Amino acid sequence: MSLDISVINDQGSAQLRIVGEVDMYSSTQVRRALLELVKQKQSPVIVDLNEVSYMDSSGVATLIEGLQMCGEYGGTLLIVGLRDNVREVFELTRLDKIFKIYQNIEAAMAR
Amino acid sequence: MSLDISVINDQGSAQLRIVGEVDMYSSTQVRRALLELVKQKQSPVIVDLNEVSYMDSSGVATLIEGLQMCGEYGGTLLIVGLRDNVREVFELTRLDKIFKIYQNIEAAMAR
Amino acid sequence: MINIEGMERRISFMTKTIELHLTSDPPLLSVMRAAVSKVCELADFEHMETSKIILAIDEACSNIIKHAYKGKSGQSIIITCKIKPTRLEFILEDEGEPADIEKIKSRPLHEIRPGGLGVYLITSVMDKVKYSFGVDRGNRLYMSKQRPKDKTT
Amino acid sequence: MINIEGMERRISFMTKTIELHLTSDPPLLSVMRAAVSKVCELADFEHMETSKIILAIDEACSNIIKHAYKGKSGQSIIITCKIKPTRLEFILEDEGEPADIEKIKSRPLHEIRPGGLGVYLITSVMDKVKYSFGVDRGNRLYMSKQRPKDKTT
Ligand SMILES: Nc1ncnc2c1ncn2[C@@H]1O[C@H](COP(=O)(O)OP(=O)(O)O)[C@@H](O)[C@H]1O
Ligand SMILES: Nc1ncnc2c1ncn2[C@@H]1O[C@H](COP(=O)(O)OP(=O)(O)O)[C@@H](O)[C@H]1O
Repeated sequence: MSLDISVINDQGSAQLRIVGEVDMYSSTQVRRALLELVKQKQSPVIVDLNEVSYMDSSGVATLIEGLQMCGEYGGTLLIVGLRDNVREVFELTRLDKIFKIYQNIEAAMAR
Repeated sequence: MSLDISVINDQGSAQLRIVGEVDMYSSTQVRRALLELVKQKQSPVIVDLNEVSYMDSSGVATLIEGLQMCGEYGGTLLIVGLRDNVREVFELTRLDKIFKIYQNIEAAMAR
Repeated sequence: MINIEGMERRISFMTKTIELHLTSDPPLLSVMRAAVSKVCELADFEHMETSKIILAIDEACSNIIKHAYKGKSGQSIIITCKIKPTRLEFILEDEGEPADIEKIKSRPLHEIRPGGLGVYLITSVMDKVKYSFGVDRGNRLYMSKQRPKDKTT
Repeated sequence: MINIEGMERRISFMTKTIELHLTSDPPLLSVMRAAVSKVCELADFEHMETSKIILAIDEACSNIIKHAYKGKSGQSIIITCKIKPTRLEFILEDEGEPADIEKIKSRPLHEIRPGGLGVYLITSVMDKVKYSFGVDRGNRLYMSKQRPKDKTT
């Protein structure tokens, strides 16, 4: 029931790839991984949600926290690969306007 | 929750394609479709289970009934496209020895 | 073999009730989501509407765990789903601390900070949302959603 | 945001109980299967074992509908799932007609005819199966299955 999280570090930037359902239980795992990258002052932090089949407000809260922490050291956090139902959560909460969201990793890298 | 069932008639033989979960509720739909083909004395009747994600003993019972009814007019019933978990039901009940099971439609046609 | 053809009736014509009793343990919410997903399918909701309803019930359960039970595990949460002819209803019951109804509200959307979005999501997704907090009777959250029209005939 | 790290405990170390209350309506079995699937995942069963457990519980519920309730819809079926440290238990309860325990048996496998395989599948899949039929207390079916060893540490 827990998430699979993998991190690829690449010359200062980092990709956080999450696989599974992000809810109040599993979002703590995402939070821990994000805190680690923030501590290393990575930028951009690219959060790949391509394999995330579900996300609730605790997942969104975790990403907002990550975005704010990145901002504190002048870094950026990008989101890629939103599935329709996950995109809906961002749209309902108007956070699609706050986050930089890209179709895929390539588009985020080429921004 | 109901099944999608489609029938392709082709010069006496018939393909019955089932999509969904076959349980005590939905197997009545399979039964109705099989009875129709048996009434037409089709042979072989090829039951395509490629898109069947679940089958319980009521589904298996329906197929046994179909096999026996085909046998009464000298016809044959072939099964194709068993997924691992559906194959397991046939193996547990030793019915993998009773039914003629093929990998796919092509293999069944070329038998 | 018993013939069950006679049992087959359109689910639309009578109320079907399904109850799920969980405890306040976050991993169990995945069981709730799987069950609610199938309930929505039975009620003829399509994929995206089903996702939103799952989200609403998940947010409501998460709030019970976080706020009513203050994170204490092993406490009772009862989720009753009623598939009625024209609408789908959910009733959530818990024995946690009753809340002040005035406090049940999300942050304003423009105030960007982590948290504070659950109640907003619940009320956005569902047609009717009604909280009742009782000292003796436990807490109760009623939610309903109109079923898709073209399918309920 | 409330920190729920403290709530995270290995599901393996304490019993988690999930109850599902259905009625004897065949379409509702799809909700049971979805819920049982997630329960099996939480108990660390892998895909094929999970499929077999779902099959066993589905056969047991189908038998309650067909035999204990003789196909009558709207009657109570309670499914209790207990994730214990070393095993997964299911208890099915109904208020239908008590059966003669001697009659609970499948056809011999070599006698090929439609039907008569459910009890065989239940007993093949589960480690322990115990029926008890009571005139006042209702009927009860206990089933248990050892959890995968390498995961329960
Ligand atoms: N079931 C509940 N019991 C008690 N208080 C609740 C409940 N649900 C929501 N609340 C209150 O409503 C507030 C807003 O909830 P919500 O929008 O979900 O955001 P969050 O849970 O992140 O604070 C909570 O902070 C809490 O005070
Ligand atoms: N829950 C039950 N209540 C009463 N009788 C049952 C129950 N489960 C099984 N039986 C009896 O056991 C027999 C064998 O069941 P099963 O192997 O599932 O095959 P089938 O249901 O196709 O007859 C049934 O015919 C029935 O007489």
